[in-house]
Amino acid sequence: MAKRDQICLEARGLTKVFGFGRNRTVAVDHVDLTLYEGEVVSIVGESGSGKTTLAKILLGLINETEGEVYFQGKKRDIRSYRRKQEYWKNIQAIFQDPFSSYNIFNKIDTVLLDCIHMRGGRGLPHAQKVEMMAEACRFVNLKFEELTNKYPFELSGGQMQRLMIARIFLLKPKILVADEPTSMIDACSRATILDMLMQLRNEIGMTVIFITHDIGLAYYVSDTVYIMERGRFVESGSADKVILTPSHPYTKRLISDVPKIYEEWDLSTV
Amino acid sequence: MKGYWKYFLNKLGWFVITFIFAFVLNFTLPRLMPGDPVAAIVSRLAQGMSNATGVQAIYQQYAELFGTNRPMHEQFFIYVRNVFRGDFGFSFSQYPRPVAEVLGASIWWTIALQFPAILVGWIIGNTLGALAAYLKGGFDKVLMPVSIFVSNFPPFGMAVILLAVFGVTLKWFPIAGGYGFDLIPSFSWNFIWSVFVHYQLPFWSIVLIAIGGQAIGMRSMAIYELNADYVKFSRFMGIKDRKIIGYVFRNAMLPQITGLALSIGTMVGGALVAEIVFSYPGLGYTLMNGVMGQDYPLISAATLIITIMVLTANFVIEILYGIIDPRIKAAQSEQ
Amino acid sequence: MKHTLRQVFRSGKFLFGFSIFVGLLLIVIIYPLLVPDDPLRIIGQGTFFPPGIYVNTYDSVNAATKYTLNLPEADVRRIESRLKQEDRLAMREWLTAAGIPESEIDIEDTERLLTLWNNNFDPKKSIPGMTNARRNYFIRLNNALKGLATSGDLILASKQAESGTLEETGIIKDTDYVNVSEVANVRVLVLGTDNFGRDMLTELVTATRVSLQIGFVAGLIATLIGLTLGLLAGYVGGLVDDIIMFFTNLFTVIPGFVLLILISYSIGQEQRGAFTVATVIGFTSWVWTTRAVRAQVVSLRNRDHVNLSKLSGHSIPHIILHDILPYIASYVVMALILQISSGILAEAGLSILGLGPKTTEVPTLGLMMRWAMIYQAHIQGNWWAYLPVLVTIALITFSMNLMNTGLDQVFNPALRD
Amino acid sequence: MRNKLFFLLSMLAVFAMLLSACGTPTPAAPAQPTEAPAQPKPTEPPAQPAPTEAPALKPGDPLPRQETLYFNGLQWGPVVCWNPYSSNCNNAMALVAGDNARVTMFETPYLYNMLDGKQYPLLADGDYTWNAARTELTFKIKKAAKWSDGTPVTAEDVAYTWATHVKYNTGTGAGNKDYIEDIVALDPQTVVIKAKLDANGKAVNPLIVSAYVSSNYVIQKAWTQKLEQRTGGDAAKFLADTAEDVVFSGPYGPFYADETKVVLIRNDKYWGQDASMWGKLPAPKYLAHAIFKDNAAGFAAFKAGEVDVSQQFNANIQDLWLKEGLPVSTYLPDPPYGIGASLPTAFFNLNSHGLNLVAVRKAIAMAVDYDTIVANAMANQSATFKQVPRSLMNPTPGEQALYDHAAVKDLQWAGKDYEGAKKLLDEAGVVDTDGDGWREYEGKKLSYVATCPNGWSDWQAAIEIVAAAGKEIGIEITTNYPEWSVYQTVVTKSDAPLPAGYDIFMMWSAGAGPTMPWGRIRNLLSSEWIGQPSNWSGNWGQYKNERVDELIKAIPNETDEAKLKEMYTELVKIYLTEVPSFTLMYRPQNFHAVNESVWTNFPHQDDGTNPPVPPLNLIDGWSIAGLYNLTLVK
Amino acid sequence: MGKVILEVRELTTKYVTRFREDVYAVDHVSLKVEEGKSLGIAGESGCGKSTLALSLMGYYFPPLHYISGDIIIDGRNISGMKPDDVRKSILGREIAYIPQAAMNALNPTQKVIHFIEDVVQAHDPTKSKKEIYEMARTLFETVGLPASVLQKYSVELSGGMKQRTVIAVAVILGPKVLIADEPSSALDVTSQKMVIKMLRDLMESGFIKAMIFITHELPLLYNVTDDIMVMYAGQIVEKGTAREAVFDPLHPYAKGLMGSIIVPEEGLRSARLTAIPGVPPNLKNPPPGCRFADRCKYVRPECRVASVPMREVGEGRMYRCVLSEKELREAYQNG
Repeated sequence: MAKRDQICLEARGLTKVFGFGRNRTVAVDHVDLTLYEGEVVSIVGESGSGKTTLAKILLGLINETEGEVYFQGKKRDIRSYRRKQEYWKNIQAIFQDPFSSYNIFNKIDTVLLDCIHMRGGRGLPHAQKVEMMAEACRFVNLKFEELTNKYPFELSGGQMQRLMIARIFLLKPKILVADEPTSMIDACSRATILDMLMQLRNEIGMTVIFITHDIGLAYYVSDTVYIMERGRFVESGSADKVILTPSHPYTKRLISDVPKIYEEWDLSTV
Repeated sequence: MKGYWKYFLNKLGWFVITFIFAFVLNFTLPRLMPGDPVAAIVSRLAQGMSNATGVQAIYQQYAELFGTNRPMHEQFFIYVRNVFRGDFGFSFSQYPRPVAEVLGASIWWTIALQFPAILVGWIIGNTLGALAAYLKGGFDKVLMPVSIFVSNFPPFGMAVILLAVFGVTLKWFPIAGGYGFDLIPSFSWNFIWSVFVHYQLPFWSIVLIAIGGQAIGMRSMAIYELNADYVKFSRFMGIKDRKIIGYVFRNAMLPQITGLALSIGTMVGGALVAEIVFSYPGLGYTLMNGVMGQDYPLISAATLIITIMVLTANFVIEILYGIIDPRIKAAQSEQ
Repeated sequence: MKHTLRQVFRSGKFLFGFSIFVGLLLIVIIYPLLVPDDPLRIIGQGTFFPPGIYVNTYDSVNAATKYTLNLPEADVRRIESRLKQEDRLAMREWLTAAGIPESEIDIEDTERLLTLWNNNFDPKKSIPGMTNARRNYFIRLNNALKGLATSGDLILASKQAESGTLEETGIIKDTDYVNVSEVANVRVLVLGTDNFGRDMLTELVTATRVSLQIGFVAGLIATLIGLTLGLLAGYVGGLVDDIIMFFTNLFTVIPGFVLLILISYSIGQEQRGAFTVATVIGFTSWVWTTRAVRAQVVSLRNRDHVNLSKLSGHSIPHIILHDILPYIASYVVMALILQISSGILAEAGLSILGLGPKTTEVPTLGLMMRWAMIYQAHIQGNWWAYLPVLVTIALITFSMNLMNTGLDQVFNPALRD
Repeated sequence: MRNKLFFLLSMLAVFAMLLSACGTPTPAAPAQPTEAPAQPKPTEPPAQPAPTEAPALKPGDPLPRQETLYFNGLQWGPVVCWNPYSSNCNNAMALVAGDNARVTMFETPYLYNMLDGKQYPLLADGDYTWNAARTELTFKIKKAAKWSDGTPVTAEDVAYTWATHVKYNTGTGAGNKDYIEDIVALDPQTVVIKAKLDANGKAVNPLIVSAYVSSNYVIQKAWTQKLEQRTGGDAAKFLADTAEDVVFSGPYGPFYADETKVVLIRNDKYWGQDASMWGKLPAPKYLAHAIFKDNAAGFAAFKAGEVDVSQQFNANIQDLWLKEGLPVSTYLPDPPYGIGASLPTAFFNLNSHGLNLVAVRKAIAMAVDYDTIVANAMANQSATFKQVPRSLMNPTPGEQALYDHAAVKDLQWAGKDYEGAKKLLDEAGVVDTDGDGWREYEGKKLSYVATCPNGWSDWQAAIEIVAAAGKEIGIEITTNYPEWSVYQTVVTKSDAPLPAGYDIFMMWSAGAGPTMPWGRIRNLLSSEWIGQPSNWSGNWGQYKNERVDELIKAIPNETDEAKLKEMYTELVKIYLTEVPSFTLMYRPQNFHAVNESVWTNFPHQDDGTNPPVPPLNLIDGWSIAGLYNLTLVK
Repeated sequence: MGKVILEVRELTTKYVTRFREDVYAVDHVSLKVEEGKSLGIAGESGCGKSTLALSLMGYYFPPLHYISGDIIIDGRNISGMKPDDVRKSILGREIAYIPQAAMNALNPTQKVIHFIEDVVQAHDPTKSKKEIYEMARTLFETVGLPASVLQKYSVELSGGMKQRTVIAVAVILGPKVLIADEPSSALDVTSQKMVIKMLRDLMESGFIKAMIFITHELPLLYNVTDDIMVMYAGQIVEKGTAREAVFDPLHPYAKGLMGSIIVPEEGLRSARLTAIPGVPPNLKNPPPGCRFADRCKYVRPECRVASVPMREVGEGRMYRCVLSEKELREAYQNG
């Protein structure tokens, strides 16, 4: 799947420090990251490892303390809010909690409408907008007619997360940061979400950064896996290599501590 | 513990900065009021005087004495220097009494009236609120609206009603002054009893209003705590309800302690009215008189005392609260 | 939104508070339509007329129809109202002191007592040990008793313009009655009059309106400032946050009411219209709203829907307006309600201290309270001059706090029972 | 630790509740078993039992109710000092020098009696005498007069007091040095006051000179020197000294003072027991004044019998006896209950547009509903203008007799005369030309602001009624109440025109005193105040009339009563015609109500005293005679 | 077959929402746990598994209400007992509960040892503090927790430590049955493993006789428990040994659930995860027939008519479907 030819996003020495003085905590510590176009990359780490912070830096939602990000070969410049808005045409996200991802005061279709507007479709006739939204909904197996005039809380978590994918379908960004998109979803809906994500990736050829604590999930979806511990990447490589033949002790421990069903889960290693 | 010390010093530093700002404000604000305080003093001297130059001379004399003829910043530095020496200057309106003496005479009355009243109001209010949260039903349905209603009487309203009912109509309590009209202060039972009896109406007028607010706050906190996981766990471990209620109330009451600090902050404002209605000697009334008489040194010193009281109360309670509540202590130490 | 509103109106507390509040509002709106009097018009010459129905004496004497009612108890009542038991005892006291043997005095026999009194009472006679107050009492009593014994008719007379002599124009018998509905001038003073001789009820209604307006203005200003600063501090963060929070903390330490007194005094009474007072109150009470809003915004700022909104290309004002404000709207509404009620209380407190709005432009609840207290209504038992005012204040703030508690329970699920 | 805290808190709560539960009514002050002293008539010889040393008050003992006379309404803040040279002591029980000087501690040579307008000797022995040219006033000091330290009061003390006042430029010194050249002691008993002379060799103002003897204290020379020594000649220190050690000659001395009360105790060795003065001691052993925060609290205490003599404005005082049957009485049994002795006055700013017209001024004054002012603002504690027609005089009989009533009858308006006022305006051509309901003068709408200090409730109520009158006659009058500090600064600056917002404004007028009514008339009408940077005297509206100035100058030197009456009548005529200001109400010198539950025989109308004792709280001027008449209620 | 420690028959409970709506979250649930065995309960969020855990305690307080059914612990039916008796003699002694968010299960203002004292004394007031301390220390050391934990407040403990402390406290009285409701879901994998180890040790050492373990994490369940029940919409839909339930589920819902397991093991990358469309029914008014009917690929008309009973296939193996085992297997084969 991975084309591995064109570098899409590159991070060099990315560092994020919160607080100062004695309160100083280094959330992301000199991280280097290279993303190729069309690739699915997982960043795996436990809570507090800094993976979400890293994702937000890549998204430009928080500013890095140090280091550079190169987007499509050029150094990213998002110092003004206007430039950020430009940047966000290329990079998008799906967040962990579908319930808090929506503005509960807005009707569902505004989310999609915003996307059309962002892609320069503000002046399009209404019918065309509706058709675009309906198409996006069809892609994620939702019926647009049933969604219009509904508020987010009238939907299930799975539906909401699917709608998030529909949003990406409309935006067609170069990069998608998926921050634990299935961790709040019931197991039976998880597959649907993942399938749709992968299908979308294939269709628009975007790069996906998958942030997760679930090493199994990372294995399932990604081409490349980065293991993150306390703000640093401790191991990276192709999914098979990292998961099946881990070399770093942390990775090893992480994999051995996850319950399995085919192999023996060794409790004695605690 | 180290983190805690850091927190302590940090807080202390913050309070010091706030204090300095408040000090400047306390100095400046009263002096921004229009009107000429010296003219008011001279007016007292000059009534009935028919000699104009004499009045002018007296005016100059006082303006020089109080330094009101100097520019504001000069006055400020003189003030700061004097305050560092513990000298708050002369009160304009009660010249030649020094401000320290004027305040010294009134502040204890305020403290003696307010602290117990706030404390008792806090305790009764919290007890009632806790009971309302626990017993629910009729008690809650009756008590809550009643306490909301009572606490919504303006402070002076409560004072006036108590005065009219228990003082004027029923004559149970004296209605004016800090002690018997026929007594000379002394350390005797007669005097203490008299102070105590005179204390009742102003005291309860403050307590009654405090109760409502505290009860409402406590009830919310207690309901919130009653839904906490440890309550469920304790129940399933077979611990008696009464004991669990104990946990809940203690935990709910701890955040209420911050309310205490707040009450102290509003103490003087609230006291003012009670002091006036009951002719109770106190800081609020002194301050009010200072404002009316444009007594800058008195206003500055009184507001300074109030600021110090509020700051200290906030500081002490924040520190104390940290010590008695492990949750807060942990949070404070982490900062 | 509709859903929330429905929930809000399902809360008993909110509904109760809301009903009281709407009731007050309706009275404030409807009463002036029914009684369009100037609330500040002085109608009574004298202070604190008690509540009641005031029948014009002139008109009742000259009423077109007179009715004769022979009520047996009328005489007894008449005498009773002018010669009470304590008066009889006092008469005995005076008579005894004047040397009349006690055996001769029968205080139950009105006629004999009066005769005895009229024959013996001499205002100039000094009785040892009698205070001036007591002496005055006996003189008043003596005057009151005049004509009581001779229950004849009263003659109405008018002065002739030229000669100045009196001419009889009518007779009033002690059995004459008039029907109140036929008297030309009858005024019902439900709450009597105040110290200025104004109709308390009319004044109270207007005062309630003005106080509510003051509360609203003060609340709105405080909430607006609090909201703006809170949003700025919370959303922008960094240095802006530090500065705003520093001032917020500073103004927490300097008690608002003290500040309010200083500022109100500085402004001076000539500048203190109701609106100015409201503004001053608003400008000194934004602190808590700022804190609350900031706390909310800080927790919202990093919410995913805000991030998503950014990613959707929305501008910062748009985000604040659409993604932050609606979320804190319920808090802001609650803060507003509290600010309004505390604004009303603050106005009242200021007015009591003589720092309220100009006395004569409009009545406010605080000003009514102030004048009642200056004229010592609470000590003289003129309850109508202060109690209705207090109850009105309490009702307003009570209703608002009830609404607030109701809202709180709807928006804070943990508090629901 | 925590448990202990909670325990402590709950104990406190329980304690407080317990205490409140047994917070039963205060036991009434225990009746004193002491024998009430016999109550001598003022004319009777001293029947006072020989002053035995009363047992000292033990700590915690209440002041014996039957030996204490309680006041209110005089002292509104804590006593600051006892220094008779200072004007800042805020010591209303001991230190109020003036026309009706307070003579509890410090004494004046003479006592002024506002009821008959005469000065009666106190420290002085017999009446004072003028020399033929009326340039020197001589009086003698009583031989019996003694200071509290036992030394005699001498003429030297009087002379030194004056010298000190001048030296330290005190209020007394500054106020009198334009009229008094010097005070000298001829011998230990004889004092001569030398008047300042004008160019013609006549006294500048003999009236003020003769007022000096009843308005200013005599202070001990020895003590004054001690004070000078202590303060080293520094005027500020001299005047700021608290003078705890002061020597006095009066019947009372300091006993106790704090934030809530001030108590004086009788000096049982008071020289006035001498037959040459009172022949006995005043009845109360203690004079106590509780310091209340406002009228309401003071009134409540008065009502409860905790105050015997009330000098505060108590609205509806009659309810106390009519409705509540309390043993309360006033000087007069019926409204106005007291003797009016000052004329709170509304001044016109003669520079305001239209107010330079007499017609406008008079029309406004005529339209005002004075009956409502009297009934509402003063709660009927003022004579109405029907009872006492307006003039420049107090309602006291002495002053009323000074002008020819019949001659000015047509000028005295009674108020609420809307038609008359409108007619006056119409005739003057001040009419509503543009049909907006308001009258115009020279094309400009008549619109005025009426003002008085904020918080002065009776004045505010009166100003309201003035404003209401304007509406009736087509002149717009709005009201405005600045804070006192602003008001006084503005009004007293007579060297500049009054700023906008002060068109009609209220100020006081002088009360009763030995220079009255001349002094009052001077204050109201004299142009000499115009141009003063700090004018506390009067004529704030800046009225100027040469004839008036002439008359004011002439009166002090006029001794012929018929001529005086003529001159006063002329002044009243001018005043009522030109209306530079107008009286809104009569106000007593002191509000005087007494609660007779402990003491009685207070002065009241027709109480048989001769000379009559005025209703001035029994401590001012001649009213102190009342203290010797008090008896206990049985 | 071992001795049955816990037997539940047709247990039905409901909880009442604050809008006074009844939610039948546990609907005629029956189960048995033998000595030394552990039973896992799996299901989606909202299927009633947590309510079941609470219902099993036999001690009900609002909003949970008991309707019918029996709970028999070691031969003793506790559903008819008075609540106070249950509290005294059952809770903590016979059956213990570890709440879902164990992080907050400890009173934040109480040291661990004081809570243990309260727990022990609630059942045996005669025990002295010293005895209790000894008892607790021994237990803590046995389960591998430092005794110093006893003197700490919960805020001073890490998440994993807190969780293990809660478990230790829960078993302090040596209950026969332990009900663990998602005890590890908020922990990182390592802490999770420690918690699981601790539970396993407690079982193996016989300290507790039986355990019910509730979680939505199937791989975990598979590794912890002997038997697994799958719950759907308040009902049990499948029961079998852990291996059967995971690798050979019969009920279509269980089949779907098991098809969605993700583990970092070889072959996963090429596996195709199953997905079940739709959402579970609203338990306020559940459908009359099979509750899974709306989401089931193999739904037939009869499914919607009446409630579907459990079918028993082999020892302890049950499922709830109108289709026979054979029909189901055929259907699965055909996809």
